[in-house]
Amino acid sequence: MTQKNRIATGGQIDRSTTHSFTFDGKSYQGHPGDTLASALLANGVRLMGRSFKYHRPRGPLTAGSEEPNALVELRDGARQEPNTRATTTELYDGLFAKSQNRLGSLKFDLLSINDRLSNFLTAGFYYKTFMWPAAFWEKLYEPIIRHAAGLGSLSLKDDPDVYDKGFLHCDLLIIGGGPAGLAAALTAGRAGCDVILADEDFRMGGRLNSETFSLGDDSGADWAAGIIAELETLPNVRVMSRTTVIGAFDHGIYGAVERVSDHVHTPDAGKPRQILWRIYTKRTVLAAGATERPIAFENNDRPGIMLASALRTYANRFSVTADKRVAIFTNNDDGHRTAADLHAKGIKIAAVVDVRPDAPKTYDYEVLEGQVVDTRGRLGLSFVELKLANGSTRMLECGALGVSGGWNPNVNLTCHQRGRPVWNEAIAAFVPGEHLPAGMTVAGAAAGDMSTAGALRSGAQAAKLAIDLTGDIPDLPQAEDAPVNVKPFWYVEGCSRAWLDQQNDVTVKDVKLSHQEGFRSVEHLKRYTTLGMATDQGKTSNMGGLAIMAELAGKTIPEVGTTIFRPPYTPTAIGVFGGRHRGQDFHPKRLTPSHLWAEEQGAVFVEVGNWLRAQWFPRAGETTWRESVDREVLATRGSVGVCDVTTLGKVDVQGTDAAEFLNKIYCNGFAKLDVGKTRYGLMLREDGIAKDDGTAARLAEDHFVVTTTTANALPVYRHMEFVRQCLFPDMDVQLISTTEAWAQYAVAGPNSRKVLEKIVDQDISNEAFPFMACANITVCGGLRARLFRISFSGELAYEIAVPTAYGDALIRKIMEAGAEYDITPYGTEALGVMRIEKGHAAGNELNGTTTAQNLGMGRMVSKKKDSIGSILSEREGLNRDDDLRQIGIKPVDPAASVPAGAHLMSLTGPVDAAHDQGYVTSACYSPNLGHSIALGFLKNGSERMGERMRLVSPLTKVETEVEIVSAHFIDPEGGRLRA
Amino acid sequence: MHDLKTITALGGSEPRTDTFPHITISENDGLALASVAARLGSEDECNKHMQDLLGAVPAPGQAVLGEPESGFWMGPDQWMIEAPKETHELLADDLKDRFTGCASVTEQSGAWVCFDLVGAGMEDVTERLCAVPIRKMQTLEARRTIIHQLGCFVIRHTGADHLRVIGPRASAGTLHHALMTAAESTA
Amino acid sequence: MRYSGFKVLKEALMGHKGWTPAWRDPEPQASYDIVIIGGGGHGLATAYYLAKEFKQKRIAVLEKGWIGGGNVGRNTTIIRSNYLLDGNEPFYEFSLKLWEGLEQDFNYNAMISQRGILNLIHSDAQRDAFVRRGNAMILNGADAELLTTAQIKERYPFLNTEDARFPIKGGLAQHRGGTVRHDAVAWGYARGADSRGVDIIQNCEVTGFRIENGKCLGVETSRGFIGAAKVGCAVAGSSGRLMAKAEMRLPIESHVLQAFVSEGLKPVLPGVITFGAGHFYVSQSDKGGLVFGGDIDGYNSYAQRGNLPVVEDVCEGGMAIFPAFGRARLLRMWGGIMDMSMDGSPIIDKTHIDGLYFNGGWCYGGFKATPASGFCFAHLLARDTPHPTATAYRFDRFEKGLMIDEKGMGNQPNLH
Amino acid sequence: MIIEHPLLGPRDAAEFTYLGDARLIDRPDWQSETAAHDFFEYGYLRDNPAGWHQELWFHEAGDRSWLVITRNTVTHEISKVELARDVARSRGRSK
Repeated sequence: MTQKNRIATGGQIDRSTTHSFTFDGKSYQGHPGDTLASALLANGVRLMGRSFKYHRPRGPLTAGSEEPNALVELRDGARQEPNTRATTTELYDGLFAKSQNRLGSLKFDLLSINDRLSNFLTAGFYYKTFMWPAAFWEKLYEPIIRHAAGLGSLSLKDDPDVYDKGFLHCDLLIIGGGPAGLAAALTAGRAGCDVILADEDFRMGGRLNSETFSLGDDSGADWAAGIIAELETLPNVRVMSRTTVIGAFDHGIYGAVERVSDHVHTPDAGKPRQILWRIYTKRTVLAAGATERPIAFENNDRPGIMLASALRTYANRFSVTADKRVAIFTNNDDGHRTAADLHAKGIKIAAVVDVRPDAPKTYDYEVLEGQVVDTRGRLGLSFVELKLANGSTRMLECGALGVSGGWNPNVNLTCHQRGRPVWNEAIAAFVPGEHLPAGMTVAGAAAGDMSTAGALRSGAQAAKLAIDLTGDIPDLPQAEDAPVNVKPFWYVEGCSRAWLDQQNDVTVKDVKLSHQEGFRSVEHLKRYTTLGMATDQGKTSNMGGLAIMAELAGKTIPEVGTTIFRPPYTPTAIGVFGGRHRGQDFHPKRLTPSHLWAEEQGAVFVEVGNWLRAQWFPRAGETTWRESVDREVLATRGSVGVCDVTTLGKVDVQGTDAAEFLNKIYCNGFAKLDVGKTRYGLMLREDGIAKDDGTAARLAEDHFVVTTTTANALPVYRHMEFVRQCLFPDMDVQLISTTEAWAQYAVAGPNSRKVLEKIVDQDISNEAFPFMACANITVCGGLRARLFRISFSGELAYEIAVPTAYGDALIRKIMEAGAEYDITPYGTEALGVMRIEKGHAAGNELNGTTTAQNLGMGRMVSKKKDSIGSILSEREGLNRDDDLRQIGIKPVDPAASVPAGAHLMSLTGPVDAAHDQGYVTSACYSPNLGHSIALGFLKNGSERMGERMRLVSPLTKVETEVEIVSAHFIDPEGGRLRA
Repeated sequence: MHDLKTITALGGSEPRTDTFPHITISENDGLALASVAARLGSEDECNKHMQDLLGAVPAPGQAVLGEPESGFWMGPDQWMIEAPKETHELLADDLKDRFTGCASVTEQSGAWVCFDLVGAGMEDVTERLCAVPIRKMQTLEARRTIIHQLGCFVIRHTGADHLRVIGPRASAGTLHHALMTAAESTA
Repeated sequence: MRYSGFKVLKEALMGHKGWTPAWRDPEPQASYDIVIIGGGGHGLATAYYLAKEFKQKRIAVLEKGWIGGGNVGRNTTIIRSNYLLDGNEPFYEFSLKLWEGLEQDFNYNAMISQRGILNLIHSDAQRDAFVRRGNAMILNGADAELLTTAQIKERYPFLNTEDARFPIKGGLAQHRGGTVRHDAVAWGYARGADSRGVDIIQNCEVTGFRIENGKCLGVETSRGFIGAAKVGCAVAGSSGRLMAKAEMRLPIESHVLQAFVSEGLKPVLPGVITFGAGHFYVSQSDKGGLVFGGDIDGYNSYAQRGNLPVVEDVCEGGMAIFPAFGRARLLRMWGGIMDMSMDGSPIIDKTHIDGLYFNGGWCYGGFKATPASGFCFAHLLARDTPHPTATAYRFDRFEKGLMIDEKGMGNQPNLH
Repeated sequence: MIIEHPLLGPRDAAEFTYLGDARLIDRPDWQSETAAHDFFEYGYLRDNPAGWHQELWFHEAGDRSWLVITRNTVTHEISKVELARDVARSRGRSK
């Protein structure tokens, strides 16, 4: 295997080491410092991909992240990574890549038939056809289009790599490590400023690595390496190569992706593939350089036709030439540099074709005034056809053509907020305009300062300005300071199949058609033709399209509009935005104090928000969850059960105005609640709809403990702080959440008192500690605890709380004390069954659309005081005669189920939305009653007890006759609570 | 005396320690915690007691280390006081006595898990966890911030390479996992 | 000009010389019978139906910039009618039915693709709510199907069901839901309206209303005064600032919603899928890009861009259910301005000013509503009575307490 | 976004939860004769300006202060950040 196009000496590659790699199953060799593209070119491979629509053969156009063509599927197995730019993929030993978007082999792609049909497949053709017959779009046309479209393939295996996120802070962020960025970093770094210097390349230096001219006495690359070495010794400077700043967000926040492991075969154990850094900076110097733009001419997309600067990069940095015979087509002086550099390396320059009459001349090779009008070569360039200024035509044999249409400053990040670039006639390109992201200065070629000396100067000055440096900027080396000499020239007249957007196959013809059909604004052009919508985001194509549209419209380019850029700067792995939040780590887990113990019992857990709660506790021999739940319910109602209820939100409310404060947040009254008593509270939103419910226990005159539902703990706390700080700022009330501070267990059932009497140190007889009592107590001989005699199950019940660290010990103690009563742990399912049996509303009923009236608690809304929501709860629409009311539902046939989500219809009459009477909110099987029961809402429901109705669930194909009953299925008088 | 034994936030009978070359992550199970919030109109009196207790009133974003109690600012007119659990199991009760009438005191010992991150890699690890400007943070700066979606306090302790992370106890496992992965990433 | 496969064939052979502009570029006239403000999907659809279905004449659509440049060209292209409440479901089902015949109706291939939409279920309470919703859909004549996890897994084998923080317990599918090529909707309506005589006037910004004695006489614009017997406003996220010119305060806030697209990929996702325990939904475009989104940024904004936390939040949701997407790359992100209403449902109503009509409050769901919104607004403008499917979309529902609150979040727009 | 907290300095807006227009501080008098209409306007109508907007943010992952932030809804620029409690008092709210 030879690297036939490797230049004998020079370049920033390590020839002492050889890397082997495979592309489309064939083995090749390259060196450290190569990209996949440079290594393939070195091996004489120009054909690397196929275009999107016409499946035209394609090779690299560029040597950087703006690459539209040389996209490959990198790596294999679960790490397969589609659409990877060969031009930025750092070569490593064992690299594996395949070409993509082809049917058959890369050389014989069957879908290249599309190229033959291109006359039918013009811009927007699909909007005009495929409409008949109507059903055929989805059955026939769309599947064909979908399968032909797309580029690379995902493996559809879970991404095996991990991604990190991180946060960095600095005074000055410098984006781009070319001459401007390095001068800026040197200036700010030496001044002691906290600097981050980020560059997307694996080698800092930017164009300095691609050029041959010197900086002072050094080559550009050596100078850059020296500066980097100095910067790396400065503790206040963080040099980040392989780091792309992807977006400029509000107030000096930048997103940056560091590719930690993409240049190795597999990340080291525990190490991320990439890191998403959120960089907070006061000031930014954008030194992102510029991108060369092509010229459109007939068949300008063959492998071997590249940007002139890319040919130079391959030769100077990677020591590679795309072919032994190279031609140049240019409208500016920079194109000639490529010819000179390649010539100096012994590459044959077939000719330099310049559109300008005054092009610089040389004796080293032919310089012709004229244009490239067409090209030849099936899978790679072999000839270019010239039309010279003197009117003659000529065929030129060459395997590579460098094209230079001038340079576009990389203004991308200046546009991420409100900035819109402005036209600069001198360099015939857009430069940064007004409304830059706050704190941003642009330097170097990104600002339109195209010479090396200019970049150094403006970089240093930008840094000086950014950090308010009063002293001098560092001495900068002598460097080339050539002016930009460019004649705007966008496309060769008469060309048609001349590519603007090489990836999306948008040609000059398409832009003309777009204009002809009235799609003339930049946005319409882009959307109609798909120009600039490919993975390169139009970095090399937008300007050409814009220029042609301007010409067609008889306007100047800035009159037609500008192209703006959106984040990310280059396409970015979705995985890195996800960071560690994957799989089980997607959201944090919250474990209850009895979790370890419940695990020991074999509990089945369920997600409730971020909490994991025991759902039921299966016992040996139980084969269905219902068996376990029924047993838990019966045991609790029959003797005693215990359930971890720590997850309910708890808020400590203290202060002399605490009671008055509760009066505001609850619709019912709290001012007169006695110390040592607990009361149910219903909280409304200001719009009069029920927000949450819970209890407030008055532990002292100026101290309440408020509970919320599990789901609403945070929003309710936020709301309470709003009421305290924003509405009643002079109330003496202090709030703090204590949800996790206390392990709290419900002990319920007729024997609950007997169990707790063995644990609680105080008298908890019915007389001493009646229903709704609360107190600070001690347990087990002195541990501080709280006891509340409240009940969700409808049984004699208590909730007992100890500091969380003791929660594990307490549940074990309760189980021990309850052993003689066969105390049964129960989970959320049994809890749910018992609350439905008791008719207590929960999340399914408090669904954000229900009022106190709907819940049958209308009378609780006190009209004698000001409370949140009381006024708007009086609106007519919330107080209609046929309002929904909470009701109970039982099936007429005891064996039938009453599914939640089913709708209530009259026994006879149509079943449709117009005749909908209500719906089932919660349903369960009641082991106490021996049949299914449900809670629901029914129009005017409180007046319809005993009515027979049809319960329909067409979705689950259920229809059952039911009877409307009271929601209180068990102990409606509440005798058990007070026992 | 009662015979109930505590378990640590990570669920062990003893606190857990994980050692890496560049950092040690220790579960600190030895803290008693209580919050103190000044009553409206009694701020001066509360501050005076706070001054007596800690030697200084922690300013916004700051901690004050004292013996045996230390404290940090949680919010306007609100502080968290920490003390060794061994000697101050009843910290909240003690503080209630001290701040009677001028502050609301709430026991917080059970609500939190504490991890001490010590080692040369502390700053690198912290940068992978949360948005605090760790390299610029001064000793005894205390911030509430977000780590893996969890609201946590991070306090830069007196040792140059010591960060204390106080997070919600119920999510101790998640928080610990986040600390461990950040440590592995930066090792 | 009528588009057809034959026409494309003919033009291809004739060098594409015969194509004419898809719509004219007329100068504004001094007055019209009906002026629609806003050349987005809703405004253009309104004009189209006014001309086609309600036989109105002398209609103009005024657009500040270029037609289709607002939310119709910046959304995630999903159509569906999986609503719960009586005020909404018939309207969205009407809309879906209009989508189903739209391409033939306006002779433009908008690539309406009824590939199905699936909402994942992660808890029993969520299942209860989705069953209720699925039933409401069926009772309103729409389609719905409750799928098991196994059925879902069959269609999406790479869905993370093994290591899920929030297990997938099924899903509610609407098979008639799907996607549409969004830009083509604006262009198709524009072309259809234009061919029926509607003047589409681009680069014409409305700077004020001329209101005398409680009656709107027309609009002041950057291209002069344009008189109108009736003025209909359909400017979505710009509703607040437009109606302020008529001294109206609205039950609407403007918020930014971000959307995302990946690089082109060979087909992996057959339909639209919505993660019920995180903020993430995704489909794959015909071109191959994964088109996805999540929650709004959550603060009032007129900037068509968002911030990083939401980008991360959305991608975290994506990685939670599709860990195979980790190596696909996000290509582009953008923002649209959402007219978030106080109950999450829209308004199609007369204002208190005679001759001034309003259409807005679409939140982040306006795209799917485009045909019905246009039809119903045209109905209101032409006949001065609401269309039967849009009777609940009134201004006064908030003062009367007749909110249409699908999510149950109350009067906080950023939670809808 | 970065919010310059009046007590704590610059903080990432990701630590905050947004509520909306700071007019929500101006809760009407429940005993006024026009209370029903006042509460409707308070609860439902918004200026929704394209430009400077005073709005309420809660420092949820921070010190639990409600803040009134003056922010431009077009540029996202923030010109002023105040403790909502101070603003509420200055607008005459008390108990």
